[in-house]
Amino acid sequence: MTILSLSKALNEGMRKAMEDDPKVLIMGEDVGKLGGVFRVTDGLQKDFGEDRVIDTPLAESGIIGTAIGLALRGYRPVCEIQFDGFVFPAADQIITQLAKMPMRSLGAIKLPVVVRIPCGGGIGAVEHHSESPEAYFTHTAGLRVVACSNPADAYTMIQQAIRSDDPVIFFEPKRRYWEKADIDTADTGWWTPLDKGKVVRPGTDATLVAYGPMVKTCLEAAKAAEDDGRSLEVIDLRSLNPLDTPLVMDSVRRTGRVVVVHEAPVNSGFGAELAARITEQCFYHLEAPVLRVGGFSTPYPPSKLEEHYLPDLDRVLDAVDRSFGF
Amino acid sequence: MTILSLSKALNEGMRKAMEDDPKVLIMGEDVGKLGGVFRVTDGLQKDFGEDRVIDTPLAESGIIGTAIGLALRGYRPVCEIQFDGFVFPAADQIITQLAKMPMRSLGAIKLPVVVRIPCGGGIGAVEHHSESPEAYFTHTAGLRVVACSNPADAYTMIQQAIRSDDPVIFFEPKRRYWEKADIDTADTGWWTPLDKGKVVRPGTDATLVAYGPMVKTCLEAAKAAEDDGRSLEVIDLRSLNPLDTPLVMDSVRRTGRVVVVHEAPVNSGFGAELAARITEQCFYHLEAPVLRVGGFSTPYPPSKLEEHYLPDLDRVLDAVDRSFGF
Amino acid sequence: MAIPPKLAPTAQEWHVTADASRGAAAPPELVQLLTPEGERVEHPDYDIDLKPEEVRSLYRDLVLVRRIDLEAVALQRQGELGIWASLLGQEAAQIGSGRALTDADMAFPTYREHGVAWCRDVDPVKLLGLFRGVNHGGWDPREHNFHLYTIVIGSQTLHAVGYAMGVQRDDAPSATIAYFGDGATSQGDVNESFIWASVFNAPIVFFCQNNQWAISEPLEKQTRIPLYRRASGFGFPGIRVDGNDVFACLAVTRQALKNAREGQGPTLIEAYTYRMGAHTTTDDPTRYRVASELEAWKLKDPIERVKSYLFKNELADQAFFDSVEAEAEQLGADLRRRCLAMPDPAPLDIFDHVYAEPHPLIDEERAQYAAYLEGFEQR
Amino acid sequence: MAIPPKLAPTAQEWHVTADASRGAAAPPELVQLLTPEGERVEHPDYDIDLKPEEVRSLYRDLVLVRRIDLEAVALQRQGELGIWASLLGQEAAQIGSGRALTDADMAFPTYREHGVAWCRDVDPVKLLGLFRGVNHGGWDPREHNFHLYTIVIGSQTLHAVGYAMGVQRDDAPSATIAYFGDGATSQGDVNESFIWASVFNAPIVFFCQNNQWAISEPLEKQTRIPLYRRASGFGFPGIRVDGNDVFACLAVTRQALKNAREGQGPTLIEAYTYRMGAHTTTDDPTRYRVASELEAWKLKDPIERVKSYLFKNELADQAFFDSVEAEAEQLGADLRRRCLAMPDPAPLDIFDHVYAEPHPLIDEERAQYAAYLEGFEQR
Ligand SMILES: Cc1ncc(C[n+]2csc(CCOP(=O)(O)OP(=O)(O)O)c2C)c(N)n1
Ligand SMILES: Cc1ncc(C[n+]2csc(CCOP(=O)(O)OP(=O)(O)O)c2C)c(N)n1
Ligand SMILES: [Mg+2]
Ligand SMILES: [Mg+2]
Repeated sequence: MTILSLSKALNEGMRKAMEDDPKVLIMGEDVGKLGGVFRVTDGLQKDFGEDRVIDTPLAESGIIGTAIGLALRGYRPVCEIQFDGFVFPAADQIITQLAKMPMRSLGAIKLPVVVRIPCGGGIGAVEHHSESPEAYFTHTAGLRVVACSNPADAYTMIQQAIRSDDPVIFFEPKRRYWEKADIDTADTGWWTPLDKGKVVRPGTDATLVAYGPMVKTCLEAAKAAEDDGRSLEVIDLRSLNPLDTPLVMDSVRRTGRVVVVHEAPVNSGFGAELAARITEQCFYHLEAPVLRVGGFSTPYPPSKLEEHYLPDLDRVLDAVDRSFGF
Repeated sequence: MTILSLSKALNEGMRKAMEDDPKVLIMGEDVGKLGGVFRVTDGLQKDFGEDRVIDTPLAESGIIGTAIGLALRGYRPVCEIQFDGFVFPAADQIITQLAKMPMRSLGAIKLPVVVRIPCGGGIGAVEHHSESPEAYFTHTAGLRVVACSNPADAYTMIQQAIRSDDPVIFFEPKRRYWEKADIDTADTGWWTPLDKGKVVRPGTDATLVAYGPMVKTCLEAAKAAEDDGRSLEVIDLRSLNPLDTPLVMDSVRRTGRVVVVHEAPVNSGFGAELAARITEQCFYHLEAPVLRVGGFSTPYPPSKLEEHYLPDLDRVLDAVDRSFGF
Repeated sequence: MAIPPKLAPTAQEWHVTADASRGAAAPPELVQLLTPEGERVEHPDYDIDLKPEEVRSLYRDLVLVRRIDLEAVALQRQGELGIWASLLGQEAAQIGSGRALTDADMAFPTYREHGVAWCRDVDPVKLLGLFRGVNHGGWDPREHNFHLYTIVIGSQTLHAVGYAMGVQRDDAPSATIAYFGDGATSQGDVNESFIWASVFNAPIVFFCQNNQWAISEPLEKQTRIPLYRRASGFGFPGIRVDGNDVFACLAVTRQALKNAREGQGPTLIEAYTYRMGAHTTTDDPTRYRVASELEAWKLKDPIERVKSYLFKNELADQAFFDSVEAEAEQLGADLRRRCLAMPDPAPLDIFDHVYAEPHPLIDEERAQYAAYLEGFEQR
Repeated sequence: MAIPPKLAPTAQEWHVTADASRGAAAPPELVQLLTPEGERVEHPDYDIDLKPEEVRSLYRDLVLVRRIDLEAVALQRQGELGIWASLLGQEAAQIGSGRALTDADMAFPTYREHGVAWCRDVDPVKLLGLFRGVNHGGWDPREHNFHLYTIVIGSQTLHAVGYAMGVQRDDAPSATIAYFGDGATSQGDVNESFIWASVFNAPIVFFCQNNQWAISEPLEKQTRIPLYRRASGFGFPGIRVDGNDVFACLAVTRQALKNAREGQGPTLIEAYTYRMGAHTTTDDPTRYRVASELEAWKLKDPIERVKSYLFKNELADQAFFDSVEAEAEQLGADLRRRCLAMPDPAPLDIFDHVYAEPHPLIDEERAQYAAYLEGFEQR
């Protein structure tokens, strides 16, 4: 067992993937000597060289576009987008090319490209550094979209993402980068496939559904609720596309109440899909509508206000209360 | 009264706006002499000159980026994106700049920019020419998102969009461009504000919620259902952000059953937001879950298959049946 | 360095028309080896030694791809294709550059490179799939080292550079060529691809067919200087070639590919040509361009000049021309027949190949839709 | 035109290092009017006639903006700012270009143009809002003809060109200047802005502060030729100026702005300078650059050379320098005090200014959140 932070777990996972397969490349802005602004690629260029850990020109469309070309040549590029808010210059390459080229080719082409995106707020950053753009990608057919929430998953999921023959948008909860856990890197949890979620805390009265940074928040909320005598089940989705529908529906059928939590704006956010799908499949099991807790329908605010924008324990529990109030 | 096609109604609406306000500009690829590939800007350059109807270099980010600059200088640019699938190179300028700059400036800046997007399928086109990207924009706070469905609305809504001090993403249902209606251009329907929807066919048994090209499909479905003795109410949302919540909820409370219809993939589509919101607000009025009819979780297929991908009367009625089956 | 003095235009005059050479006169910097009249000319830096059978073979290519194109236009008119992007006028640019490629080289086309596809042995009927609406891309790019058609303007140039970076990493002796149009040069992606190529010294050739128009927009809407000069801003060579001269296109592309393979990095080739037809079959060029321009360019036809050359130098006789003509007719008829015989895709194909690995939502939707369709059949 | 012969590197050698001049030696094409030693030098194309009080005023600007910057760095260290992007080393580039602007000219900055902001009379405390997290942009751009800071690299260059196109349409006698870094030149947007500017002959100056680094990436990761040459690929003049020489920056920018105003279209100015500090306060440059580079650039300090010049030519005495120093101290202390006094925004401010016109969903969320907060207070 080794104690690893989430960022170090990703680093070790990538290192393992690079050792296992010489076709795996890392590319992005400042991923080389600097090791990325969050040090997630720290030391990899030193050990694998400049041909496998590529500091690119400063242009996100170029990063994804050339990664597609490298994948066409048989490589498995892992691209880093420096911050969530800077993925948009690459939107065209991701949405019209990366997602659609395999189908365009009738399966002749596989694009094993991973797009790593540090995401979410809570670190006191300036504008464009705290976004949660997952819904733009869950709506884009052809992509897999996953989010890790803890070091152990980070270590395994990044390797699974790299091994996947599909393009994977890989969200990393940046405010959890420094959280540590004791990991058995020999026993890497491959038994949970990349597209499966996990019940991270069992409960009976209501279900909290979350992913990425909000999993911890939900676990805290569930703990607090326990003192009030409420048993909350917490699901870490891990995969947003595809969704682990059986896991979610099974929980909802047991509890009858659901609160979905994410940082992105609620309006047209991924929580809408969850709420709609849960309601379609569990209509008669629901004691209350699926409630959503998330960002407001505003741009991410200046950091002095982010604690108000970001769902926290209280807002989650408030929603649970409202659910019970139905 | 004049008989106008939807595309001509837009053309006349823009002409009116340009006459009313010398700051209104048209810009885009091929909007000048050609009048746009759908002729929506036909004749405008001839009458208003090359300084007001600007054929731009071939780059969508450039179109939106320079439109923002022109708006900062006091102009009101109306940008044409040639086809729905080509809006993505402009995603960054729309999402990080156009949508957020007014708030960034604490209100000092207004960006009255209209982004016209011919959208949707059904015209037998090749890849990237039949997309319905509305959900990418409804999730982007700071934008207004509207969709017209008929010539009269097209004529009025484009003028309202141009007059709005907020950025407006304006969807035009390309397969309805050639449909005609008798319009009273003197009586322009300003009494329905841009952000209000309309009940376009009253009914009592279930509500069909649609916008843009699917409004006509829903009206046809409602007509067909009448023969089966079912009275379907049809709502044309017109505005997706903001949503005319009172109108929708009032209908749902009366009918208790809802089918939401759009061309975009159901997964994480705008219908998810509608379903989630309706369920939150009308939980006890719903006899069945809100059902969604839309595109599959795949890229838009080759045109020989588009009739299967696009919701049609039968698929809408199938969903209505399923709703009654609950 | 001084800013070059320039007459200040008045505020009304800032619509710059920089390249007034679009008409008949050839611009000065053009590499040409065969005049429109079919005369061989020398060029100090480029020359090519073609055996008679090679010239005949190029001629045959030119005629056959024009025939394929004509047939596709006709098929579209008759409703058998939804749309078609004609290469008429651009045959020499495509055959010249396409024949410069070795088997190991990789090509990234736009949607108009039917001539290059021909050189890459892609069965012409496979080109029709996209335009007939039966698929989005009907061949296996790996089989032909010819990527799928790309519709989103310019995006393939980045794929090409990435591919070339892979070739570098493989230490393979091959080059990559990226095709794009004059309009495409305005896209951010194309300029980013120049930057990547130059910074990584990638083994790539950028082949820009400047056919003078991006749908209705003339070249002046994209640039105020000749396009080949764009490369100088990025630190690699740019060169303008007579795009209607198949010899010159072959020679210049061959050299650029060789340089790329030998580690000398990227080259931008601007093939100066003309789109003789409409942008696509749905376009109406009479709305935006004058007939005289077309007339001037007709005199520069890429096929006629090779024919003249073969004739004048007695490298081919009438029997040869007739046989090529007959072959073209045969090819056209064959293409038509096989187009009509193309099977329509099945409804459930919609769900195929979206992902390489299993995806439960796709499976669910496929099953639901299959059940739905069955329900209909049972009614 | 021949492809320039070049030694073919082996496959391992394609990591090109083109611009090895980043160290001490000044590259040849540089416009310089004041040497690092404070000697005035002549330049055939650029000269400037500055009165003593103008030079003293520039000196004062340089010192004061450095002081503002130092104070902000200190405030960040003490937790009063979340982050700060220091302009250390780039004072001359910013003051030189900023002082070249007339009131009617419009400037579009990145996030580092504190010196330009100073020239545009933006109260320094307003610069801190973004970095302290109390707002995203604290001044009214129209009041100062100085746009808000832009963080998304390069996107402001298109806004600037659009603005300049508006100026053209207004027939107004003013120019627009767009600031960006060396890294930004790789973004599609910046290259598109060059295209727009050139095609529309827009009255704009592109002012690139090449401070040699984009966070940890040296210039070679963005280009293999000097950046000012990029402009030639787009058909407008590019010029490299000593970015640590405030006289030269002033002269060159003034001329470029004048040309723009007079209808001669865009100019790219590359101000060759150096980022003396970290990228931002969260960065650790020791991870990626060597100390000797910094030492070499210290000798080119933009303030020292003006001081030497003033001294040597007896244009200022110690009392003057002392008074500027005192003023700087005062400014620093004042900035600190006013930073600490900045009011925190109120929670419900989140909902303000998202739309210019009423928006029911925003109103609903505001009301709900207000009620939620009230519920807490009542507990
Ligand atoms: C990103 C994008 N924007 C717009 C279009 C629509 N469009 C298709 S072809 C074309 C013109 C392309 O001109 P050019 O690059 O010169 O190529 P040509 O068609 O002349 O071969 C345009 C604007 C597109 N396909 N992709
Ligand atoms: C689109 C985008 N991608 C990435 C970033 C992260 N980032 C911030 S500054 C920077 C480097 C910028 O370098 P340069 O343009 O040289 O300006 P400098 O910071 O040196 O002044 C990067 C990569 C960003 N802000 N925007
Ligand atoms: Mg063209
Ligand atoms: Mg820099």
